[in-house]
Amino acid sequence: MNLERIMQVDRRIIYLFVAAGTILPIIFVIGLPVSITPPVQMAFDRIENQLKEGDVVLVSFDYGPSSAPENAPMADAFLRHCFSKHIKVVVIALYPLGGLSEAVSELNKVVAEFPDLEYGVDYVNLGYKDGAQAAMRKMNENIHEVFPTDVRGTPLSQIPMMKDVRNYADIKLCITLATGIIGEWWANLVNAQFGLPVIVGPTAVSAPKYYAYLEAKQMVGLLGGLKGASEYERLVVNKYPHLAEVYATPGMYTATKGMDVQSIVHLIMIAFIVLGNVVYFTGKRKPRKAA
Amino acid sequence: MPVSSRNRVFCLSLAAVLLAVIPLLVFSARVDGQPPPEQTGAAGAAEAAPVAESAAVQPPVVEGLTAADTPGDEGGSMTVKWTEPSDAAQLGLKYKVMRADSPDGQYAEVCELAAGESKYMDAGLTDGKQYCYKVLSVVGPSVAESTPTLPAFPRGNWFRMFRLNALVLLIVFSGSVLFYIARARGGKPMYIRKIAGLNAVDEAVGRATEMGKKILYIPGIMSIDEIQTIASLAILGHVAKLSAQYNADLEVPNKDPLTFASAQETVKEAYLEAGRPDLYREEMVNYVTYDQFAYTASVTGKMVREKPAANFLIGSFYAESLLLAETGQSVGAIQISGTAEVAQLPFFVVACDYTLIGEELYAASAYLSREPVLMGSIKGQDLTKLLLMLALGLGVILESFGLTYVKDAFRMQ
Amino acid sequence: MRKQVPLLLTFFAGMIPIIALFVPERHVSTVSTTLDSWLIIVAGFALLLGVVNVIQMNTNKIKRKSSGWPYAIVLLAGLAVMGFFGFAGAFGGFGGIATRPDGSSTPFDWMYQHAFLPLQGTMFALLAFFMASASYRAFRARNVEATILLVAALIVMFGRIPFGEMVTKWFPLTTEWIMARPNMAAQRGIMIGAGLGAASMALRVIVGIERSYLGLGKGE
Amino acid sequence: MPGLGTWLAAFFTLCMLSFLYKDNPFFRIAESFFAGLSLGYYIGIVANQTIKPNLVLPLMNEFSTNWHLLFAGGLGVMLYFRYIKRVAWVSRWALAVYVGYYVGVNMMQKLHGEVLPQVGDTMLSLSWHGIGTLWNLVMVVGVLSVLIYFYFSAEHKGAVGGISRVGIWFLMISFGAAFGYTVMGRISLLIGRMVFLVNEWARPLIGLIT
Repeated sequence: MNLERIMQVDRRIIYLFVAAGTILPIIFVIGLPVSITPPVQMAFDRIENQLKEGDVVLVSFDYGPSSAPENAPMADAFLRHCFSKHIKVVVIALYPLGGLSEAVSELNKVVAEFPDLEYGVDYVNLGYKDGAQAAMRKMNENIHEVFPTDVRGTPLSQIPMMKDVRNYADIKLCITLATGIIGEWWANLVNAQFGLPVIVGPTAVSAPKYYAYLEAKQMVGLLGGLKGASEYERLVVNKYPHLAEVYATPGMYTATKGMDVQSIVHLIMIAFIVLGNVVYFTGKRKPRKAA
Repeated sequence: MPVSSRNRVFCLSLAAVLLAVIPLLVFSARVDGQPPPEQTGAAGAAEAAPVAESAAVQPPVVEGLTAADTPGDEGGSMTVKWTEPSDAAQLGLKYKVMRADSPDGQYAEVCELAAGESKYMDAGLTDGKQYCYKVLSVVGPSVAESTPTLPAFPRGNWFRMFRLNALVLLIVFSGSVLFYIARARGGKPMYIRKIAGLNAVDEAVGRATEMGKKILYIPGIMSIDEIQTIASLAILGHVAKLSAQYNADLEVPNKDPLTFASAQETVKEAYLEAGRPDLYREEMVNYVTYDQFAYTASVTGKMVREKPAANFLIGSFYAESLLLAETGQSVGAIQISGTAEVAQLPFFVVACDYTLIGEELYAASAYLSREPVLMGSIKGQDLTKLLLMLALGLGVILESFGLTYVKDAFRMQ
Repeated sequence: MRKQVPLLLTFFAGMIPIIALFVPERHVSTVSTTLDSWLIIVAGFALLLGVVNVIQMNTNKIKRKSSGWPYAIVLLAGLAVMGFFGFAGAFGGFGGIATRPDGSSTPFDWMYQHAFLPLQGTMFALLAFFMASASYRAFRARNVEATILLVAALIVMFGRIPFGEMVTKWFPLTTEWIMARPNMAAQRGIMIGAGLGAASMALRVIVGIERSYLGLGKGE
Repeated sequence: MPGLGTWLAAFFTLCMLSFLYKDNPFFRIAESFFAGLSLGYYIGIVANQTIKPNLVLPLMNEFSTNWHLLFAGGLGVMLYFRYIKRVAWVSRWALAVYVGYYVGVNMMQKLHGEVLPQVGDTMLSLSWHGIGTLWNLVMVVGVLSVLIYFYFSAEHKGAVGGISRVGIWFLMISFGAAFGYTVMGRISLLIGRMVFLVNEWARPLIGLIT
């Protein structure tokens, strides 16, 4: 009797578990353990050990709002890492459906955490450019021609930090947060043809195909989906104690929280599936005994 | 029904067109006779090597330079090819492709390429005009110049030789389908294996009639440019005919306006054919909205409110597949689904009573109608499938012995 | 005549892209691309068919006061507001349909951001819940096939989260293998079969055997 | 205090989520409004991105080279003949051209773009070179057995039945795995909505109260 009731569990009970498993980890930090994988460690080491104060990094926002839960924490972690090391950041957006709005909101959020930063000296946002592949090729010759002004309409010639940044040769590293094919172009076009080191942060769904580029050394690091992002968060938090405080801010969404949600909801689903099968088999055996 | 002469004309004219094209192609292939240009891009290129420090390095002269009309294009372009020097990558070599009207004319730069490239397609030229090319190899300030190519001119072509395999497949496929259709017309009985989901169609419609509840038919969310939608409309024709015969309550909500227009015609005709045009109502086939999720919200809302006895989810579906199927399941409807969208099949299989998987969806209209002509076309497609399986087996065997003929034939491009 | 003309049109329209695939000659490709550009416009015109039907159905509902008629008013209000700003925006009113140059939202864009996107996003997000309930119900080891389905799903679900990796590194490795081998093989099989099925359907349409989509009755 | 836009978005988000409990007037309001709103949205999009740039502007700016677009408009108008009883049959012409053209496109896309490369890519070497060969065999057997499952001309009995059973197993592995693999992406979407509700709407609101 009881078993039967479990068999026909109201689906709303399952929904309740899923909802709780999503909301609670967003509010309270749990921080389930995550092991650091080599591609993420490579990305971290590249910025930590091979870049120095004053170097310029290009951060390209190649994703839109629909994959923001996965890509945005990566962008935040990279920006925080770079700013903590006083590395200069040039932000661009090549994704047509909302890449720019993501770039603006994430940049504003992170910059507010670093009061010493000055726009145009420590970082700049060049805005969105249509026709990603053509823009990528052209930037090898002259970034100023691809982006004549920044996102606020200021000519690049009047922006202090852009005076020394003419093309890829003046940039030490490119970081792309990508949802579609644009991330691949950074690896198989920009890196392959112009030799600019590239780190890609793709969504989990498209992560597998990037391993080939990583193996072919067309990339110097890879953050696969939320899991990769949460690993990177752990690395920067361990290295920079002041970022640990930032990451503990209530009300801030982080990949660690997102990954907690993923793990917990996956486990809830698995638990229900197992429960269903256990009940199914015990229920199946009983009538036989009765007979 | 008697064999329509018009249809025979269609089949014959199709065959005639195909046959007439072949000699033309073979002829033009001889003239073109060159493999197609590959996409430029350095997907497989090695890691870019650092540019050589010393400027004193003398770049190697590019050899084996040829320029010819780009084969299989609509004209206006030339393809330049050369042999890449073995040390190109180490030297950080760059190529400058130069163009002139005559071998000793004024050469102008067309483009610059990095090491790893040995081919360039020069587009935007004038058909019938003569062009010559040179390639400069550059390392730092030093330049070496190749000998110029012989003059050649671009032109439009009549056949894409590199698609010969597709043409062969088209001919084999159309040939076998049309052959079996003709044979079916001749009265030869055809056998098709049982398809579980389709045997349940009658049962589902009958159940809805008994319960006095609605039948919901969802023809996917794509337009009629998608073949799955056309297959779905064919099945809809059958379901609508049954509904007319049983006087069941059918509703077809639509996301795409052209599919909506088509579905209206289909259902109206089915009621007419069943001899019950009086039962047909305009509201049976209705339009909801063009947004995938707004449509889903409306239809799932309808499901929980009206609790249909049978849901048909047949056609091209995307993320809404599970939203619809799971809601339908929760209201206890008997659910028959069918799609060829590989990514959505798992959700239908999990949440529906029967699922038409991929090819079964297309075979359904033949199976349901039992019309010899349609059954013949299934036979024809089975024959092609058998031939492809044999080719696959042969390809695997040859590949195992290191022979790649068959595999290459399957991807000429 | 009424039956033949549409079937002839289908036949000729269908042959054009097939020939254009093989024949690069400029005139052929021009015919094909021109027809393509026409049909995009036809599809655009078709939307109004839907709009007309929606307005008809819902005004009827309101007139007859059939059950749930107040919701028909809500629906028509949404349509009127968004349709008005959209159509007016297309021809220059209210600063267009995207954001204005100064970064402020046009009415169309504001509605899109604060009503359309949340509604759409939430409906899409309901899938997470539905996947949980569907998997609970369907993943039961009833027979061999269902057991295979269940085991494959469980392995992959463990393989995707850090927890699985901590239990054993075989979870992520097996997941990758399943996705790249048996999963790929099955998907290829489906694609080849469905490709042939679709082509056969297409051929039946082109030669005029399959015509229920035109409401011309089935076969011969 | 959250702004009007945030309130509206939060309201609609909650209305939609309430469907999980059961159908209710709030969901029904949101659902009806969404249906109308989205249709209105596509009126704007189609007018802006199809009719205006592809028909109106070319005809207005360069009529001499674009006059042929009048035919396109004509075909579009033909669709509406269905509302006039006497000439309703003409509306089929537009459908016929539309279906014919795309069916031709799709037919070749399936044969040339899917069948050929998929069969070609499955021609893997089975000469022994380590464990990879075994995996190649899995691939070849999988594709062949699934194709046998789809073979309609023979009953599923004997050898054909046995092989197609293997095909079904492959299908089941694929369906199970694909289901499990998709979970993560769907949860990400849910996270996106919940982060909005919790951080952008509820937190400022609670902050206001306490």
